[in-house]
Amino acid sequence: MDLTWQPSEQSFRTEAREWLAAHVPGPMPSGDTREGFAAHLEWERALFAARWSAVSWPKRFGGRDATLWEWLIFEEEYYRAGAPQRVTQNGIFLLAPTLFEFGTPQQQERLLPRMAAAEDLWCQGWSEPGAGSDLAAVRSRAVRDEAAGGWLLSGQKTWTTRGAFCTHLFGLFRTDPDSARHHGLTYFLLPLDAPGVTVRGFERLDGDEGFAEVFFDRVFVPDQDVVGDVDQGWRVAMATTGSERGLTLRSPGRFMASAQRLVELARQRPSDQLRDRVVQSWIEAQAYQQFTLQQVTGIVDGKPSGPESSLNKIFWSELDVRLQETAMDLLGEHGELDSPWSRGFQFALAGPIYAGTNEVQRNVVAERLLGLPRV
Amino acid sequence: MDLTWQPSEQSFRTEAREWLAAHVPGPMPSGDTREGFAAHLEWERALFAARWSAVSWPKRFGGRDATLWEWLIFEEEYYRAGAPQRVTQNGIFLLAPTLFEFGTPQQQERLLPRMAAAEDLWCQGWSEPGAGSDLAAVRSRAVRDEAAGGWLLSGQKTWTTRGAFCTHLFGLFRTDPDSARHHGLTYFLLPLDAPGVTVRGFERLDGDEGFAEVFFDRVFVPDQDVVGDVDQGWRVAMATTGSERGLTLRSPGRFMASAQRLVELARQRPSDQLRDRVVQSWIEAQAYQQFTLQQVTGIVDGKPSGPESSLNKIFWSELDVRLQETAMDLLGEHGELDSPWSRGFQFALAGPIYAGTNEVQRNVVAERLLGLPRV
Amino acid sequence: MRFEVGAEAAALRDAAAQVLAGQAPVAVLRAGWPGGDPGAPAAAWRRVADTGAVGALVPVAAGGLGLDENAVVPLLEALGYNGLPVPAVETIAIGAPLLAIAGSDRLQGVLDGDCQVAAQLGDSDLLPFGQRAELVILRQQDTLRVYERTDLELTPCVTVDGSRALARVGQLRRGGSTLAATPGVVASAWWRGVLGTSALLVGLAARMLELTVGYVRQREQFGAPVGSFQAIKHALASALVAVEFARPAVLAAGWAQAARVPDAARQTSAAKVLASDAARLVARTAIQCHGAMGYTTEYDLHLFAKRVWALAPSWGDPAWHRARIAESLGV
Amino acid sequence: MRFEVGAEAAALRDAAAQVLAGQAPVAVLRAGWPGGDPGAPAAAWRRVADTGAVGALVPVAAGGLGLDENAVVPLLEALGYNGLPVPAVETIAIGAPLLAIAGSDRLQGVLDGDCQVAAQLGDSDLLPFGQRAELVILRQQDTLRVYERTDLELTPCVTVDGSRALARVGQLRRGGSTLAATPGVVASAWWRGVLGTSALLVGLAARMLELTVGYVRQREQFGAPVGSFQAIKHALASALVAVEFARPAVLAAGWAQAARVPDAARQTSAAKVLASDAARLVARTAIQCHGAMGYTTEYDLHLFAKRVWALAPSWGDPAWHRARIAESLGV
Repeated sequence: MDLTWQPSEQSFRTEAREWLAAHVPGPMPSGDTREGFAAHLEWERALFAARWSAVSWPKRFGGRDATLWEWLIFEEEYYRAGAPQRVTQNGIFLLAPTLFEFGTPQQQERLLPRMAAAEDLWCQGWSEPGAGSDLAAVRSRAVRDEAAGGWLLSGQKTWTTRGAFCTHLFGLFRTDPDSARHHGLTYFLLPLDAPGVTVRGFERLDGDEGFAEVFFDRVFVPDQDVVGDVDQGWRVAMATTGSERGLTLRSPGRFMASAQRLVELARQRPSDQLRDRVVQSWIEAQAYQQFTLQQVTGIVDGKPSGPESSLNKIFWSELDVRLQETAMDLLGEHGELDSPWSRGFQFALAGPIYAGTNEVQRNVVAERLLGLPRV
Repeated sequence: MDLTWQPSEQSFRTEAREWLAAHVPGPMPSGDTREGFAAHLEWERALFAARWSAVSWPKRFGGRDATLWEWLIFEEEYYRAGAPQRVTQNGIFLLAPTLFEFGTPQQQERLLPRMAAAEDLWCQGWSEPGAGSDLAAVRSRAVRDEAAGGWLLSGQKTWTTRGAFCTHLFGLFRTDPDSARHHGLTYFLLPLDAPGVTVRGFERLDGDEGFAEVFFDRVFVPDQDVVGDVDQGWRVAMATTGSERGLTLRSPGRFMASAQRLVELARQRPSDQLRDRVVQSWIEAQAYQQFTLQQVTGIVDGKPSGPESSLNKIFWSELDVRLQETAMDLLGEHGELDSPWSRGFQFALAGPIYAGTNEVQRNVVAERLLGLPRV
Repeated sequence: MRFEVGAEAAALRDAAAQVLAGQAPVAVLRAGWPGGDPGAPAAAWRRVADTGAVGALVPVAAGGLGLDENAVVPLLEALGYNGLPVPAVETIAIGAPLLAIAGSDRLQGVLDGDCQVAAQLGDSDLLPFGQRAELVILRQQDTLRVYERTDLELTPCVTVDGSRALARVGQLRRGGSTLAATPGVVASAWWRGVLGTSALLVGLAARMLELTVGYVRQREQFGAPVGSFQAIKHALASALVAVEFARPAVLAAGWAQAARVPDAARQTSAAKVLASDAARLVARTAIQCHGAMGYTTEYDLHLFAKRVWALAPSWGDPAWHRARIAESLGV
Repeated sequence: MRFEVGAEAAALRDAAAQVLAGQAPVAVLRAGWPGGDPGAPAAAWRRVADTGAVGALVPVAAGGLGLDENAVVPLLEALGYNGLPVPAVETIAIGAPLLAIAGSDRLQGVLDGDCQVAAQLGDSDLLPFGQRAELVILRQQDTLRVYERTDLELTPCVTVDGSRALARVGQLRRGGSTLAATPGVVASAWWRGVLGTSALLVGLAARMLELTVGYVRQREQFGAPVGSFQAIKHALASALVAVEFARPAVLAAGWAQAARVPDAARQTSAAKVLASDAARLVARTAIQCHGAMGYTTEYDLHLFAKRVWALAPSWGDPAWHRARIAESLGV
């Protein structure tokens, strides 16, 4: 056990903290609204200019070659500074890990720098109507166009976060018409302005137009925009849902910062009855940090984090709900006013649903970590 | 809505309260231990002598023809007075309702007065090894002995509460060897000193020898001790499990008295941090009372209480656990000492298990009250 | 002893529920949100008033039905179930009976449903429906005063439930007249507000549960209806338990108020705790069981969940009511 | 930054675990109950001592292993997992290191496992293992004193966990000698006790979870393994989450104590809260998942559950530790 940071890590932290202190903008509208998205894009470009947009990437793609530890430190500082949400996160945190693992060098060169620079803005096309958590229930299809050297995509995706504002989409389509479930799927990339694509935004619980439905009518995608092998899309996609569920999407810094803000709220609005719940949220945020440090030590040692990432997902999403509920209770009657807290509360309720519902995650934990029988 | 009691009910309450105040004995060992059982039998006989042992039964069987309302009042007074547990409860509250519904007049005349007088002490033979909540998984069998006019019972029952101290057993045996699950079962009554019966007591969590295994080796039971029709035992038994799960086993008086004792404990050991949980237990005990009053109004009007009794079971058993846990937390380090509270806590943990686990009860609620699909 | 909704109360509830089902579909609820036509819920409220519901607590001689709190609870549960964005508790349980006692000439408009009443009887400066209600009742120390809305300084607020028409009440107040100055009358108005809000919460919980049961029965995932998974079954069973045990507590509190029993306030506090907690549990469960569908504003669930989040902390949040009960129990 | 049990600590833990698995099967745990042979757990403890475990915190020069709290946490987790009824925390984390500092001639017997140490450093008059341990450490104001058991007035108590050998300490105390009088030393002894108890709780939780998983995999109900029902799966998944997030918190608190970081006490409080709550959750879940089987004393589960119910409120219950954290956070 050695829970101290190296001098190099400490200076990385100092650099990040100082840059953020100097550059983090004031409150801006939510990045999941049309006006807010533009403001967030400006912020993303400022991040990129200072090489903070994707710290763990190689320098040649716009990153800093940061270690996993440094990435954790950056996230801690980012949330501590109250910096804006990352509207680029679906690209940087979900698609990019897939490209690093399955993409061709050409795809990496072509796509990653533009992604880091927030020039291409990626959304994911996972869920389809009638199939939310059941990612394998893909009915959207891709038909081979041998002459043109590509595929024609048709069908519909939904629950596409920020789909109305993004420029590109990655997703699974059924390339083998006789296949079922997770067989015969292929992982495609496409621009949303391609002929045949229609995007329709709709509102989330918190009133932001943060979701979209995307319709595909014989949209041509050339072979160079297939990731991994044809019909192997499920295996390719699982790499990103793993990282979505686990470490990369929800680093501890976020919850430590939320817990700290909750503590500050409780100091302003002291409540004998709610004190223990405030403390509990603080305890849980620390526990999530310690769990993560243990997990990252394993990853650094080359132990892959498989179904264990379901433990992360369950813990952070439910900790977040309890934390935000406590904040709402501290606010009492004023909780119904639109505020960062009331928005945070509503946003937290999505945590146990997206990226695999917590019901599915608990199945995974029970079956794959505890070895309980599937049937 | 009229939540006042009639003058006749008020005088019934006064009579019960005065009698109990004069007769309730001091602390005695648990009725689920061998020595305690004897002391409890004395109390049962005192109750019977004053016609309080089965107030809702007809007078000719030893009761008072009390209404369901009066029965609720009696229970309230009984628990408020801190009177002993009822070691006769499996007979009076589980078997008797079945006999009233399915028993012949001869069976009623023969069995009920001795039951009210605590001369015959009944235990139930429901669960079998390898099948706890799954009451239909009966493997114990009864083979026809036409010549002798009866049946020969073989097999094993377990988790028989107070089986080591009782004199008689009621239970289900498979009379149709080709049947499965809840078909082909018959409801039998037998004395535990019948040739071929072996009883072995074993310890519960709280250290009392409150459970028994009962072994049957070609035990003869005459036709007169079959309740209801042959092969119809499931239907007959469900009548008593309904009353076990529902109203009769756990009247609100018990929880109102527990909540009151918890309030007294909290006054002695004030805790800012536990106060809300004490209050919550009190609130829930009141809610259980009000729910029951609403339910009894329906029953009095002839609306049968079917799957609704699963709501009772879930609520009282979980309320009881929360209440007892709160008491243990109030006691802190002293909670580990043997005391009525620490025994009550351990006993409460059985609540969500026996009489149909709360998992089974929630299935019933979901499928039969909410109409969710079975498969 | 009879624990059941009486015949008159049931008739009133059923009449109101029937009108609401016909006149206030979800489109009318949505019209109460910013950008919608507030005339739509106002029109539906007039149809509710046609049943006599607004005058439930007003003496027959004053043009009301002359009923008591036993009738108000089921009525407000039906209004909660429907979700019509109007100050139903404030108008029915507080405004109408107090205007009747005061012999106000505004009573008739209230009974006819032409005039809605907003009220803030606590210490907050937030006034639900303050952007819309024609009359406003405010507490000043131990007195209740009634104002024309136009005589107050009211600043609209953006809220999670956009149909609450919430306003912040400024210090400047013109006109107004005293509506109640007897401590007992002021206190019982508060407790009727708590009671009525509890009834709304039970109705909202029942509605969300019904929506969710309908959804999970037809929605398929992994080749089976979502409602056939045990995790969903158990979550919804727990939600039903919460609702079924909150409802009698609210009815009993209504009876206790009507019968003026000594612990009516304590019973009402218990009812508010149970109803608030049940409704919040159901909201949370409903959203989870709907998956991503529960997380959109195109689907109706959010209309009811957001109302719950507004009402549960109002009229004394569960912590406040628990603290009152603790005090009365001496713990 | 490396968050993992170091090689020496892992070796000690594994050695102790191996000895315990061989020398302290459940029959030895049962022997610690009234009517059993207390010599059996005592003999097993001597075999544990053979690994050097008792001297984990004792300097090499004094005959110990010269390790720190980073090694004590995994060791005590293994002891908790095994369930041997001995004052392991008191002897390893408090008695041995303090006797070493004091240069006591009783140290060797303690290191050899011949002499167990009971301790009460809080305000309670209850002394776990006071019926059996040869030495007793008691706090008097800001001083720790050590007594021969026979010099104290000790009244045996009946407890839920019958193997706790609990005694009530009377006022009459003969002999004894001062073991520590520096506030910092006394305080750090207390916090090591809290830490060690947290580690025991994590081990107990892991054991109960393992027992339960084994049971539900083979036990059938309604024609299928109990462990195939989603309600059981989800309950056990939640139990695993609780254990897996408590364990790193306890390890981190051990590191914080060893590294003497300023908020070591607060981290230890957090660890105790998480470990206590996790262990109680697992106990409850384990009993429920076992059905009636979990409710008997013939089956082993109760041995571990009852230990949890004794340890969770000891060394500061979760409420006490939360209150300390609240104070330090200024809420």
